[in-house]
Amino acid sequence: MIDKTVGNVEEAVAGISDGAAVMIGGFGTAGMPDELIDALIARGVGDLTIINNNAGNGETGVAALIKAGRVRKIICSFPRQTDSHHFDTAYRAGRIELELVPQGNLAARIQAAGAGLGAIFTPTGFGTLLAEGKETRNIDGRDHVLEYPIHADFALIKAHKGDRWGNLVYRKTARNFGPIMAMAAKTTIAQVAEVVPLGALDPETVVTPGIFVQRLVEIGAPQSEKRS
Amino acid sequence: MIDKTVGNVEEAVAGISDGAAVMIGGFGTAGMPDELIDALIARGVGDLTIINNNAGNGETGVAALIKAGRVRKIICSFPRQTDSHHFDTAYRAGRIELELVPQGNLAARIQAAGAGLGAIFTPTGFGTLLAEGKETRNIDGRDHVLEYPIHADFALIKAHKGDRWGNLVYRKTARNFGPIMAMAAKTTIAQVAEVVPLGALDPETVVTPGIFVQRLVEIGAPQSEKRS
Amino acid sequence: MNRLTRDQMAARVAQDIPEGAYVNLGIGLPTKVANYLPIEREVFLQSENGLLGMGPAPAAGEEDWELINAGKQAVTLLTGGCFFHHADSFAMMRGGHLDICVLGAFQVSTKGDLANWHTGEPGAIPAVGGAMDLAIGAKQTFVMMELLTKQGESKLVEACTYPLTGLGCVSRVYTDLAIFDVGPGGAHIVETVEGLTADDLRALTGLTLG
Amino acid sequence: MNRLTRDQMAARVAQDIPEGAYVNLGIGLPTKVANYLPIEREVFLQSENGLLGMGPAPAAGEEDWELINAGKQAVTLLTGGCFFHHADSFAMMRGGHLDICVLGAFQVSTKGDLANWHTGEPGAIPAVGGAMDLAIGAKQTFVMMELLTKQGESKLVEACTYPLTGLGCVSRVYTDLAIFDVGPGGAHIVETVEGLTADDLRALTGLTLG
Repeated sequence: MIDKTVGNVEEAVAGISDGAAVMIGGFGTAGMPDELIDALIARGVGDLTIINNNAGNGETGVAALIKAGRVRKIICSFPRQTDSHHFDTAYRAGRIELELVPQGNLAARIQAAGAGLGAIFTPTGFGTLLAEGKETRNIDGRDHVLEYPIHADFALIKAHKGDRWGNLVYRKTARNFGPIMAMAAKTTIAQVAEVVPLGALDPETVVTPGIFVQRLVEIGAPQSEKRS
Repeated sequence: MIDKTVGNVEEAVAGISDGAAVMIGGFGTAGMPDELIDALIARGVGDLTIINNNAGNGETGVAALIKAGRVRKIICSFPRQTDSHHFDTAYRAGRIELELVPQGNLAARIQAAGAGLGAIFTPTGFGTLLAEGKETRNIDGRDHVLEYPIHADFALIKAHKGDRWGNLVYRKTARNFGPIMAMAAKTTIAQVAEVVPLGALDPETVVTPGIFVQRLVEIGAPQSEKRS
Repeated sequence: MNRLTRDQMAARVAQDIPEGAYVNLGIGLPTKVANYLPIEREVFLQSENGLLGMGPAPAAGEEDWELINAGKQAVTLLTGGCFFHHADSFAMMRGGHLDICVLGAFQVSTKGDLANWHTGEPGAIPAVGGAMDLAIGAKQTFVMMELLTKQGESKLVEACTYPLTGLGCVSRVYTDLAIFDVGPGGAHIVETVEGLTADDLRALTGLTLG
Repeated sequence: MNRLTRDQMAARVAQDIPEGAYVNLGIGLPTKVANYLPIEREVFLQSENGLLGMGPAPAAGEEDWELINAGKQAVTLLTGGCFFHHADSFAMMRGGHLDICVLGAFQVSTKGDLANWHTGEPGAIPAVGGAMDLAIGAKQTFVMMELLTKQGESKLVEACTYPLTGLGCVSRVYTDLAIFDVGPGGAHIVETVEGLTADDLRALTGLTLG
């Protein structure tokens, strides 16, 4: 019998090692898998490349990971926010490398990785600083930039419910990057509010099929919901 | 008040004219919008370019459209089947042009059109007859073929339920190409078994958001289900 | 001369958004446009973090922090709205499915180039978010901004000096003093506030305005 | 010599599919493999027309023609299975998420090239379906075929003469006479049926077999 659920967050993040590329779901704090990140911090690994939309908010989640000095590089679209002080400090001190990617290209590159495409021509960013040095091409009268997929060793995501096969559903706008990161990482680890019995999720409404999820762990009352 | 529902199939296919590129959902007969196709035949337009996975089965749907002599070109992955005699006849008589596309590239090219990408490098088909003359590139040690998006003027699809804003849900494997064709066509026309009141579809489980659907028509008991 | 307040600007933009339009309102000033869309006019607001059919802010105490907009403010979902993931959301945008996108700007050129993501100052931490996707994705991109900086310099310019967000992507610019159509043919005045002439605008901006 | 029947071949392939594997079984002979997966072994069958967790055929009269497999036969969905659209389905495949794909073939080369979509005969109407995606997508591609044609020619060849489906994509070939590993290092015999030696196979195929 296949059961992808694990008993605690320590088991969930087992195997993540120094230098890993780790996708982390969430847009701001919505969909941020705080408990998995805390476990990653407790695990003590560093030199990580993090792929997330932002570069941390306040004191939790990705911000805590940066504060703890575990992040060598971050690939994101929107690092600078009113509450991104841990990133700001690390960045100004030259302790963290930043690859800034327009949000739609970030999503498309993650999706391309999950779908096994080699590269995509996207119109976004053409003619801007963020396309400097990149291959471009005019296709059907429109200028495009060639962008490559973003793969990762691990994805840490937050979903609403999951079953032992790894099927997931999400909640409202906490869905955001979860489904595409699950497809793009070699090992996807999901924290869910509830593990439900096989068959409890309607097969028509599963958002992430279990094939994209390797481990899941139930977190009854996530920090991000307590904060709200 | 926005109401995308129309009263009958004639209204649904209004505006489709000679020479149009028309995507038609369905994999075999599952998801085939037979009633919309019948209305298209009745409309009397021809010289159409049809994008579908197959080239018609038996006497209904795309097969009927081909039999009626309305199709100039078909873009599909799997034309030759035991019951594709109308296509076979037209093809052997030189009355229909065939662009054969591997099924995954067909899906990816339709999705790329909907997503506004200029082109994609895909590994599928490299080194085969179907990639002859196409640009190729080795990316990260893997050979790829450059493939372009497939756009269409219209998409005719079959969904299970829809509401007046055009939100759709599908039924089982009749989903197939519906969601991506809806995104790739300028005008998407859906036939649904039932039009439900706004709010009756769970916002978490809508598969095709209404933005991708311009018209929908209720067909109580579709032919394809009667056949079963 | 009756300079428009920011709320008046938002109300003016709202006038030009027809029923049935699919619209993304950028962070900041554009967000105010939602307040001036009449309730009886069905307009579909998209937020790039994965929702279509965005409703107004919830009552205090009713916030659900998993139901937010791109500015990370708590919002609601209208009956008939729905959720989707980030790739589908940006496909919606990049694929030309939105009718109108309304953005703020540092500068817009008379040809429709947009600069709204980065001041280019040394030491500034750049953050682009969805700006570049929004700029080029919708069928029409509107900009809302004050026409002049605090120093009195025109933000409608011959050529942007700030780093670009997108090339030739803006079609219309709503300001506190006038509305302009911009594009390959240069900038044209659509309307001005009471008491302001086309020549006044030419003097303020230093531009050839049609 | 105990030539395997098609059912015995299917049973032999099934032995090599471990619990938890995500597997696509091609149309025709590979479909039979499902019949030999023990019920207690949880294996996830994918069908490229948009389902994962495919179950056996329904009882006669219980068919739902909107629940079919890639061969357009009526199937069922296991508890825990789910549906998705075609682009997601082929992302699953092309993205390397499937562990094993089992395909039929006209020819396989010792380097692992596959020919299974087109005879190349003049006048034949070509149809590729998902063959090219399946061939290159899974972590491992297995082929099932009779080793020899009716004319006694080996279908395991030095180089395919039929039009290719994919280059270097096959890792293992299950036949009625032997199992081979194929790849950059050429073909190696994994096992043979009782009474058949490696030299017999070399004679039958005309190949250098490791």
